[in-house]
Amino acid sequence: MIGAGRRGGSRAFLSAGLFAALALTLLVPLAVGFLWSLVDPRSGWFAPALLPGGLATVHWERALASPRLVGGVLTSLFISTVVTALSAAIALPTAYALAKLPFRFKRAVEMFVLAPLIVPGLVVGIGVGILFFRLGLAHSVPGVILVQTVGTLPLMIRIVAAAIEAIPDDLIHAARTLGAGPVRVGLLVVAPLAWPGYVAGGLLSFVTSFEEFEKTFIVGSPVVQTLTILLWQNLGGQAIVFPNAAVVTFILLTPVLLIFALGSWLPRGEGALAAGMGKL
Amino acid sequence: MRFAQSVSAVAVAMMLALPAGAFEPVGASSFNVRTNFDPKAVTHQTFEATLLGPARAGGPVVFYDLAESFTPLFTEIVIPAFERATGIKVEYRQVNGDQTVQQLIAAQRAGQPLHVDLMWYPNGQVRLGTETGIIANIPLSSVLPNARDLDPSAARVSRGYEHGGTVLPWHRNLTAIGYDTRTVRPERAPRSFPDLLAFARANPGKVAITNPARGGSGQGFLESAIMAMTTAECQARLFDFSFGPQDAEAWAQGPCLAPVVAYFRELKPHVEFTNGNTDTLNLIANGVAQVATVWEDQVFDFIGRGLLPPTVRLGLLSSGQVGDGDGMVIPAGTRNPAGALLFANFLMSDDVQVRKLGLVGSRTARVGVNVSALAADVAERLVPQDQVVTLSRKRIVATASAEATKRFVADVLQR
Amino acid sequence: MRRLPRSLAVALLLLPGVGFLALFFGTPLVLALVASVTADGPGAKGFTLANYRSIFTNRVHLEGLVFSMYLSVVPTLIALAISVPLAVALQTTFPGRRLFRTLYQLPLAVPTIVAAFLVLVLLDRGGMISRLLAPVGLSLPRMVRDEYAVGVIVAMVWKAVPFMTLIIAGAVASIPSDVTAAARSLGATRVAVFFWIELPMALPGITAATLLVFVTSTGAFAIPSLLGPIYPEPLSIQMYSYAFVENRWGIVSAMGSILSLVACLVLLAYYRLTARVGGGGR
Amino acid sequence: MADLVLSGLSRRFGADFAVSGVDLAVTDGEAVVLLGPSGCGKTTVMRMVAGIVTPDSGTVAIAGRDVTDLPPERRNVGLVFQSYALFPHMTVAGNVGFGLKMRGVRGREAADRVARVLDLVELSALAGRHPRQLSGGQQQRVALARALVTEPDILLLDEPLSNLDALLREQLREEIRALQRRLAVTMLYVTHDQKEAMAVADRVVVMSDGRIKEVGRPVDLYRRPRERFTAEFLGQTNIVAVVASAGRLTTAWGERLEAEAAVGDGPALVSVRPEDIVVVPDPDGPGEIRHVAFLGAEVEYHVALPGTRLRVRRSGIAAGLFAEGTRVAVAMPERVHALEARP
Repeated sequence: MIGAGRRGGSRAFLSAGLFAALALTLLVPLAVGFLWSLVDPRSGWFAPALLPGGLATVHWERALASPRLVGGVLTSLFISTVVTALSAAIALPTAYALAKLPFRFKRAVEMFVLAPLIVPGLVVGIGVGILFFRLGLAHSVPGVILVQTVGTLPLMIRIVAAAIEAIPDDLIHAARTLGAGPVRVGLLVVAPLAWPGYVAGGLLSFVTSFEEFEKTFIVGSPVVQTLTILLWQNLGGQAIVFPNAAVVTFILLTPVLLIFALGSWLPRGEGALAAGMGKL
Repeated sequence: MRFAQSVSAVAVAMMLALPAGAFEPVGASSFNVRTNFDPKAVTHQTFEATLLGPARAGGPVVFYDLAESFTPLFTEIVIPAFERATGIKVEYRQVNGDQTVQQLIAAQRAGQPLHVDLMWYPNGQVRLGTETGIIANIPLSSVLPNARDLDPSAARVSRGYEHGGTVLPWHRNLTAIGYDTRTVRPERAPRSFPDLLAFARANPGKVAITNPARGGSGQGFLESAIMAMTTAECQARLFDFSFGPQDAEAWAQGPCLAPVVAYFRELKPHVEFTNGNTDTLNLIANGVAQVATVWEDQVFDFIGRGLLPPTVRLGLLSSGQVGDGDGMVIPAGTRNPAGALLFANFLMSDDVQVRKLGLVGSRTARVGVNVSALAADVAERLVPQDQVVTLSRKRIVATASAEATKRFVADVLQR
Repeated sequence: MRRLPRSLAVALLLLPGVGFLALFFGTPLVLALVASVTADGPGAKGFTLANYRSIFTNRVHLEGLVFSMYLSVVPTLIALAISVPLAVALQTTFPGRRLFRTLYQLPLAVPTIVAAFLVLVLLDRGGMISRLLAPVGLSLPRMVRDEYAVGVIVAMVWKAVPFMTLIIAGAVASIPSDVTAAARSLGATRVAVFFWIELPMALPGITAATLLVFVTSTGAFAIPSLLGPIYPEPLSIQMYSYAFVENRWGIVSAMGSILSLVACLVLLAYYRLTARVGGGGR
Repeated sequence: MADLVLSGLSRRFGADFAVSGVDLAVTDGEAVVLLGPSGCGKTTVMRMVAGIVTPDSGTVAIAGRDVTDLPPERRNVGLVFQSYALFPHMTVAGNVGFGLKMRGVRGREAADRVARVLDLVELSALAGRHPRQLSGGQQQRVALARALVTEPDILLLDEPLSNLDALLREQLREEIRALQRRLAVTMLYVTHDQKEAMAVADRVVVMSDGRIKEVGRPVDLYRRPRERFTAEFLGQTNIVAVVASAGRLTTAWGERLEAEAAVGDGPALVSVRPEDIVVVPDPDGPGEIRHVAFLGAEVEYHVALPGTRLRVRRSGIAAGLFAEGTRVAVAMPERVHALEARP
């Protein structure tokens, strides 16, 4: 609302500057990446050429025909969906207790819930890897789901707890006086009112799971092959192959973009996210 | 494919042949794999007849591939052909070799073996794999009919470690010097270590060396330097499989490597060390590196896929350069050893061995395979045959190589 | 139905979340801690501090630790310097604001490996930017595999800025508009409001975002592995090669414990800082 | 100290006018209250004076200087909010000293001025506290001190008392009035509470639907409103339909009244305050008490008359408390005020 003059003016400059920065840091890199996915292997793309010698869709065709890649997409989507749902289900009671009930050692519980975000993923992955061998969970989709949930559950608990904190106690008390037991209050009052938290936490969990690399790599690879694992194989693990990496990159970005489009249509998610992560 | 015919040919032969040369466990009194066939009954003659039935009963063969560039060869050519010929499914997975070895060890310790039947196995880890018992003690080199004409230097030794044939040398490769003829005429390409230093001084930043800690083309380069610069006394045990980690550490920290360290220190300010084999190749493609340490098969493959300019050529330094190749092993936890044996044998067939050279530049360890029929434009992507004959060397023991790499990191990179 | 005792009710509510984390996070961490003080190598058994000692005596390890810290601190500070003004700018209305607010978050969902890939394609010697600059006679300094790890920092900042901005923008948005208006009416310019009002009031959010980015950077593996200098190698990469090439899990666990310890220290510093800033009352 | 002139101020939010064509002149040292129901645009007017909202058209002039395009920090106004808007991360002294710091006043001088103004609002003892350690009334005093310390040309108060309880509200409004008189600062004060408006204002500006309805001294607006809206918004009143004929007004039940000012012949409306009407029990009277509400110091009766219903207030119960159903005679004041509007 604050403006140094009649409305308009400097805001156009701000807008132009921000979008220019966005184009330079996001659009240009992605465009160059996309060009790499279209390089014709017969002519290549070598310095000092500014554009590939020829364009071809052969990398895309090969990728889309590859059962490994299609399998990777399905595996990734499945794991991320289950991880998100699992986190959401586990988070509700704990988030409620943290948000609404006084108890001793609350600070300690809060810090413990935070800890998986603080300890580097590589360390968690290696530790969990050792454990999962003993439990027979290594190299299995359930194992990957569990280890990824270690990373997403803290996010979900914190964000949902912040959303529940914002629910007036009176509403919960009113529901109790109207005859709802604790479980029904949770399902019929708290969960629906905490939905902005679920939206934000769900989006963040899904995306975190979808792009997770270190823990999945250590616990699941090579049997469980998510998209990021496949990407690593084309980029770093054994070889850096730009065209293949570019194709996998854009296949990976497609669902992510869909999720984002969805997220931007769901209001208030951002506020809930900030409330959850804004103070640790 | 010729394979289908060979199956029936062998079947006919089997009826006539007598059992000969039964197969025995390596380095132990019993096999460390569970088999649903009698190993004693498997000979070159009875091979397929004995194994086809148990292999088909054993379910799909799970195959781990550690190389990025071989994926199309496996998934589009070799595996479909094998499946057509035998009716046995192969589940293909691309893996990180070193990581998988650790997983096999961990799985073995936990008593929950990882399900993998045949694995392309990193040759630097053969000692560890043998000592921890994750490699099946089946002498593949002598069991497989198609391995009967292996180069003796490759059949039982991998990077100086004598494994007794448990590792099948299905792939041979050379570390080499690559140069881009757009900027370096072939006669000006460095042919010796002093040449290379002079070239780097004259063209700062134009030589790319793979960090020996991050890629075999760099580690091979380091080994070649050791072979070229150290005394005979220092090299005495470099092909001795009993050269353990402690021995290697003492050797690497001792005076032997001083000239090598001195050479690399001189080289260091003028060259760019890279983060891996393909990182180096991308620097050539970017027009930055004119001369670089490379693997022969990767250069061959990258040119074929339009990832390197076709102007890149290969050569070996006059003091010799080392080469080797990761081999196939059957992990001890296999659930279908019969299928694994059949697939491994198929990989060693003439046809597969020839095609992999033409497709991905992977040489063969079989002396009886005729590879002279390569087209000229394909052959020029490889190291010239005369240099292969005179200048290729075996790699030194992996323990020595690893310790030399540590010395390199501490005394060359760290300063 | 009788009412549950309050403490039992709390315990039951906490059980799913805390129990899950205790089982799949706490236990592995304890296992790693035990492994870090257990002797390595075939047949070796028993308690040892050799793993920790080697981190602080072996120069390759020590410089790796220092480099890990460098790769945590520098990207975090740079991302902070970009995110805070950006978060404030996002509070004003401007044409296309809604679109911008969706798009700028995109790197949040892009895997770190992709960030590394894009930097490699653009900023490596002979990469896209070099090729664009070459005709006008300009050349880019070495930004990939360079000793200051510029490429690593660029990739990490690229990834961190949206995350930080999102959290900080939320914190800034929760400052009542009356408060900033009051400051303006008292003579504070737009810039003064930023430094005196918005920055301190959004501090809990800012420090939280800083902390999370710091920790993510500490454990980063893929980006420095692809873009970093060949020496020193951050502990994350050394951990990887000790684990998967050399089979020395003791030192891997010790390095992991050290990194976790650093993260915990930073967390404690965070609590001290926010307690002081927010202090003075209940 | 300065005068304030608003001319033709308009501002839309979306498609709706929040403020439309507001003209107002406030003289130096005057206390003017903007009064109106919520959503009438009074706060928007104040925010345009402060520079927080930019007008679409029109100008704001302070001390003869056009400030329409100046940012808030260059207008030298003091602003007090309903929400207090104290800086939570600063102490009381820090809050009060903020404006001085922004003006480059530091050190001793700043400290002295902060101390003086804290003394003025009687908060010297709490200078080191943080806002959240203070009560609502104390917080609002800090906000007032913060707005006054820079000696603003105009003091702007936006519903400053609405978050306080009734007792505190009355007390603080007296303090604000006294301070404004003492410092002779020009004041623009926004409220929806008519009592507060009349207690604080030299002049009251009644607003509705983004426009100014009527401006005047509190007593004039109360006694002699031109508009029915003003009459009804400023306290309770009875709007009675009458018929005017040659200056005489006749009610529906036949009572004859005299108009204060000339009224054209025909139907008209008059505003009669409940406290100006007298009822006495009379079995033959035209009215009947339908409802009685005992309010302590006063009693309110709802009296049904032919064609209308009157609200009547009597102070005390000396004359007795009439029961519901009592028939009464009604005495209107002799002279009544006719509204401009006609039925």
